[in-house]
Amino acid sequence: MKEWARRIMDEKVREKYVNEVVEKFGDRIISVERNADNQWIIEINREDLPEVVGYIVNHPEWKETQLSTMAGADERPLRGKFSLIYWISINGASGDVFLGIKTYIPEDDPRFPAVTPVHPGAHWYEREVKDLLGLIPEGHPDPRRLVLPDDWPEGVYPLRKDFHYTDSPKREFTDETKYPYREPPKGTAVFPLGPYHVALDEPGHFRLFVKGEEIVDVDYRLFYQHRGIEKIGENRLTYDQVNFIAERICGICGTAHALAYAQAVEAAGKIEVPERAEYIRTVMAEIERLHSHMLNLGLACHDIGFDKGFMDAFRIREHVMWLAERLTGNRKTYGMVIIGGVRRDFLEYRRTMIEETLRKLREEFQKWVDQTLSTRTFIKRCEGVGVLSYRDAKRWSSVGPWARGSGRNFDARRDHPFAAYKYLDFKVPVHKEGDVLARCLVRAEEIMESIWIIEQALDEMPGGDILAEWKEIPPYREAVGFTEAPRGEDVHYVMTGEGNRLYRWRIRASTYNNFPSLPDAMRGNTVADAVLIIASLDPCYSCTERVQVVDLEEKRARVLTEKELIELSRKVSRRV
Amino acid sequence: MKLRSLYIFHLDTGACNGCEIELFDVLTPYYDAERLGVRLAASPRHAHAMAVTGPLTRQTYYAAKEAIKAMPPKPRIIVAIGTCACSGGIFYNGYPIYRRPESPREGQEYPRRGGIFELVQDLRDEGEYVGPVVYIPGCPPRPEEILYGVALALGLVEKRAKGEHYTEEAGFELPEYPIEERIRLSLRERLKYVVGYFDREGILRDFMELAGKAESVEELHRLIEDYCLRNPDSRISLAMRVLEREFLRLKEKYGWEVGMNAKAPQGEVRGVQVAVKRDAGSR
Amino acid sequence: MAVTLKYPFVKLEAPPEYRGIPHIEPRLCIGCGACVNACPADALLKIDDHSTGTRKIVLDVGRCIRCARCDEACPTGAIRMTRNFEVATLDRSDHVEVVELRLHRCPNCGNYTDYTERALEKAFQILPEGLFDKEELRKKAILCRNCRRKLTVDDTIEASREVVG
Amino acid sequence: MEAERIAFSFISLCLILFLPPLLDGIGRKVKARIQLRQGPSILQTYYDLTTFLSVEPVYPTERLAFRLAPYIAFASAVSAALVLPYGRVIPVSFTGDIFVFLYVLAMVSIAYMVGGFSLNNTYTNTGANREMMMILSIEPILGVAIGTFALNAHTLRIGAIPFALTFTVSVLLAYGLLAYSVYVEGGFIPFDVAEAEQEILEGTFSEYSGYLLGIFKWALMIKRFALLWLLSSFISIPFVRNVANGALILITQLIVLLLLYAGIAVIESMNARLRIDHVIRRNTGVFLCSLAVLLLAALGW
Repeated sequence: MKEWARRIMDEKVREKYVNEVVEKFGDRIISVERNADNQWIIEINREDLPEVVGYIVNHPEWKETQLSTMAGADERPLRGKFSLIYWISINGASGDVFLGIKTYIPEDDPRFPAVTPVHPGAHWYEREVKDLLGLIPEGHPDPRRLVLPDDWPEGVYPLRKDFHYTDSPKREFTDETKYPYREPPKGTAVFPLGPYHVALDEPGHFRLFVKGEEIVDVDYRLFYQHRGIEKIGENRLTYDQVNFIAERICGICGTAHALAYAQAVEAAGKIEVPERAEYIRTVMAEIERLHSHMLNLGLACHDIGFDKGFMDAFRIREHVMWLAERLTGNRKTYGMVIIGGVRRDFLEYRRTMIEETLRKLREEFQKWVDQTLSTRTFIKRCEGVGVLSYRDAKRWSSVGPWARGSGRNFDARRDHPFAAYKYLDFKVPVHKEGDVLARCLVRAEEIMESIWIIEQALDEMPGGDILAEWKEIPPYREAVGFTEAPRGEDVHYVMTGEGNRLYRWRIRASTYNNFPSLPDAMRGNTVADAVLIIASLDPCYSCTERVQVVDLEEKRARVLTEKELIELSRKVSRRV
Repeated sequence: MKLRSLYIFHLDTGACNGCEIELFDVLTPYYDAERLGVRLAASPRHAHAMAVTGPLTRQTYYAAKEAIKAMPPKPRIIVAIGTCACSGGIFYNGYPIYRRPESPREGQEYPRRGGIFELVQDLRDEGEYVGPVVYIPGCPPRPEEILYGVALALGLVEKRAKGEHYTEEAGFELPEYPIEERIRLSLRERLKYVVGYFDREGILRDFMELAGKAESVEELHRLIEDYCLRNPDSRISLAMRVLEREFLRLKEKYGWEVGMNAKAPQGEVRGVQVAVKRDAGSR
Repeated sequence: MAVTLKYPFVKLEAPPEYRGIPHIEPRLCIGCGACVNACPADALLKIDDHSTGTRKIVLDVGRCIRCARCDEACPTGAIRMTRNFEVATLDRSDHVEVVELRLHRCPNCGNYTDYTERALEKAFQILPEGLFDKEELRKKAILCRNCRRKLTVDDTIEASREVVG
Repeated sequence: MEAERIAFSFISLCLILFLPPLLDGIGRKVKARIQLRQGPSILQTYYDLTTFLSVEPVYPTERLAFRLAPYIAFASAVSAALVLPYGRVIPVSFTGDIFVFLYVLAMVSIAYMVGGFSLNNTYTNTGANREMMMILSIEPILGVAIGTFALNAHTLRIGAIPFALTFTVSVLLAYGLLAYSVYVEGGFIPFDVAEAEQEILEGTFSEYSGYLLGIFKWALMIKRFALLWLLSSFISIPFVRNVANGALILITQLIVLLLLYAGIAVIESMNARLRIDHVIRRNTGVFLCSLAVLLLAALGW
């Protein structure tokens, strides 16, 4: 293990954090339990939630601490209560700790004080738990529906255990049941984006409130792609099968999700993964980062009409896809990670193939970066556009290149070394400008780092098995699994269950933490940049599950009558 | 109608992004669908065809319906890209997935229902014209598969897929291997942990060939060492040695009277084990 | 220079590692249903008809996510991932492969059991020589569940009678 | 003489109608090659047009303006192209056609705006709005450029200008202005803000379909052709007017046109689209320069 990893994985460093929380809140803490190597669950009363979570997240001395995930569970069959667990991670290379703040909520009074006023990062989590489990966050600023389809009836909560997973109750789809979008601010017009828009890869609806072409505010309705994965994973599928749906949460970060899931189950079931499997997982995760970042850079070019950059990025990327296909059998690195290890080994010839591809890639990608950065129109469109301040990035618990482009210095690979990262050396690129260009640069630099990581991993790859045998996983054990997906940290929370099935599975994709901060980055920009800013977030709606623009001056244009037009055309011709 | 120009609008009904990106890939230099006259349309109004991805979630259902209705009345070709659009995929019976009332959520119907078919059927019931549906399964389909499907819609290639219904008449065989079936199955299972499911078949086949040739344990050991020398891949060598050890262990367990015409080993087994251990430790 | 591949105008082979569509080899399939249990997407079905004594193993390539779990689970190597990927069609029934096998009939009561004749033969192939009383096993294994239970009970009664004398 | 006139007019009409899709096809092919891909057949734009023309459109509105806009655009574009010289023949020529040229050119854009504003759709409205801002900022530059030439050549017949041009400082500068305004007015990247596909779904076009869309697209191609034919005539004719006959001049014009198209394709693929505010700022700057050029021309330099 490398020195840097040893430092942050030190027992004393870890315990310091737990001890401080215990000391601060004293007897208000009901119990503290260490459920995995770097994970502690602290049980408290629901009244103390905002205070405890707020204390840890907003702690002035704990750098880059953030809300990683939050899961609600229907534990009525077990103890007659609902449960909520807020997972907070300590980042910034200051200790590998995950703190789970757990509280129970009685069935007859399903309410809890919202954490959102203290930490806006909890915004989506608390709306989601209201949708899916019927737990009411009191004091939440935006209690609208988030996840469920508009034609879903009120009062039916799909993640409750008494709801059968294939049921799909409906209500009439009328104007009243449509999503209640916010009223546009005074003096603005609405510019809708989506749900079907060419530049948005996936459906989502954005309402941009615009003045002329300037965006004043944004409202959105996402979760068009909510597919009920968690419920299927808890009911229809077995532990091993869940891996395959986990991959399909997202087509680009498949390995990251499968890995996060596998690691969560491994932590809960105390399954030791062979070292070779950890190295192979690392290489696969990095190959995924290569193709994902290149895709994002390519799409950013496409969105501003720079087709040469788009085509070139995809041409270079294709070699990575072919490599992935030969390593895993599928272009999307699907079907590789499984609980206990990996499914295919790297034979010698595959190693050689990776090395050759990387050599070519490094050279060609450097050329691409030089070419793109020397295109003036590209820089003009990216510089100073879509600025997200450090404060906002922290406030919304943003992750990945989106946050690192705003100066947040954290990366799950370094701060919570998983798989084989603890044996490797690498840098975490951080830029402080917070604009689209900064995020592009972070991604470009990460590609170079990824190539270096893969090369190290191939050099140091040990022998041995690639899969651990495991027989049974004890029921009702909780753990989180975390990975650094190309878009940022992915966290999966699992609670094991009986009959070779999960009791509760909570997926938290990186975009889930990034998206709520999008309006902050979009305000003050123009409509033309909206798509580019969304692309620079590298959203993966399917992971998390569009924007209507709203205007003052433009309103005039909208109601322009034919008469006015003729007059206008006369004016034009007179000028000529 | 043979089309020489096909504007495709992309409709995502809740896909994982895998198929979308492959659809984008089809436009890029290596595949370049534009040479077939295919272009991505900016609006459903321009589209002759609709490329659908995703299992059709209820939230996208209404928007997707509007999008198809916004297309010009003809030809309205639907290209279902990916397993999800073809049949709902792995998500087929989740609670937010749209299915027609008559499509069972837990049934055993085949061809499996789900995906864009549900919407197309709804539209046809409403009296809207919807053209042919080209199904391109795959999770995600390779760009070549999408090209093939599009070429099929354009009438440039022949259909190759064909449904099959086999009965007992197809014949039955229980293949005989040089080693006993239960040992073979155990070895096969063990190999999954060493080199994974994909490479194991080839390695096991080679091992069985050697085991069939060997007259004695010593000879088997020699044959395997020979094989490893000839084959420079350290992973395959490791797997062969693991197989040899496992094979001898199982033979010991089940008895030696059948299979290899060899006597019980005298101490070579340990020797082999040591060798294997050393190998496993090194790179 | 242009790098564009000539496909679909020329034939193109997928790489050997590629996981294409699965295919069931009917001569090897024993109808055990291991693949059906392993399949996460329910692309494989096991449909028993006890009135006609047939079992259908149905594979719908249009539902298959190509994870190769079936390939991994199949004891006889009947279901295999192929490198074929040209399966686009206008008719979904082109994606369905059905293997229809006969169910074993209990010689005692004449009812159909829930395993196929082929699975039984395979089971006998796997049985280790000498460890078990094969003949005894053969006698029991070919019976249906009810008859087997009855036989076991009968045997026990008989044995206890012998003991009690 | 009359026979030659009729022959040339006929050829020019064929060129105006059927050459633009080929030029577009060539542009696409060049772009594809720069992107290292095979690209479509150079006849692809014809296939696209014929397919569009054979498809029944959907009418999102009952308004007549919506239905008429493509035809107005088409007619205007063709008329703009007809006042230009083809060899030594100008199909339609009269004094003051210089204003007609600019007017009908603007009519194409106005038809685009009418189409866009006839609907209550944010994308078409934004597209129309952007087109309006574009046309208001670029037409003056084009006007000044052509005006400078006219001042130099002492004629108000646009087709006759290149035959009477003498080279002065202001004329050389006006060439630059003309090239710039033709490029911007043609809506080539980075100035395709009004039809931006990714941002506003091709603006006004987003609601057009079938043959209406076909005609509209065709009209825009003819407009581009007219603009570039103007530039190509101004570049080629002054050099060959004294040494070549009509046919040869026509061929020179064609060759220059092809080169321009290929050159534009190269510039297009090397750039990202600008934002409308960038474009307006740049156009305003160029317009101020153009006034200086006009001043030079007025002083006789």
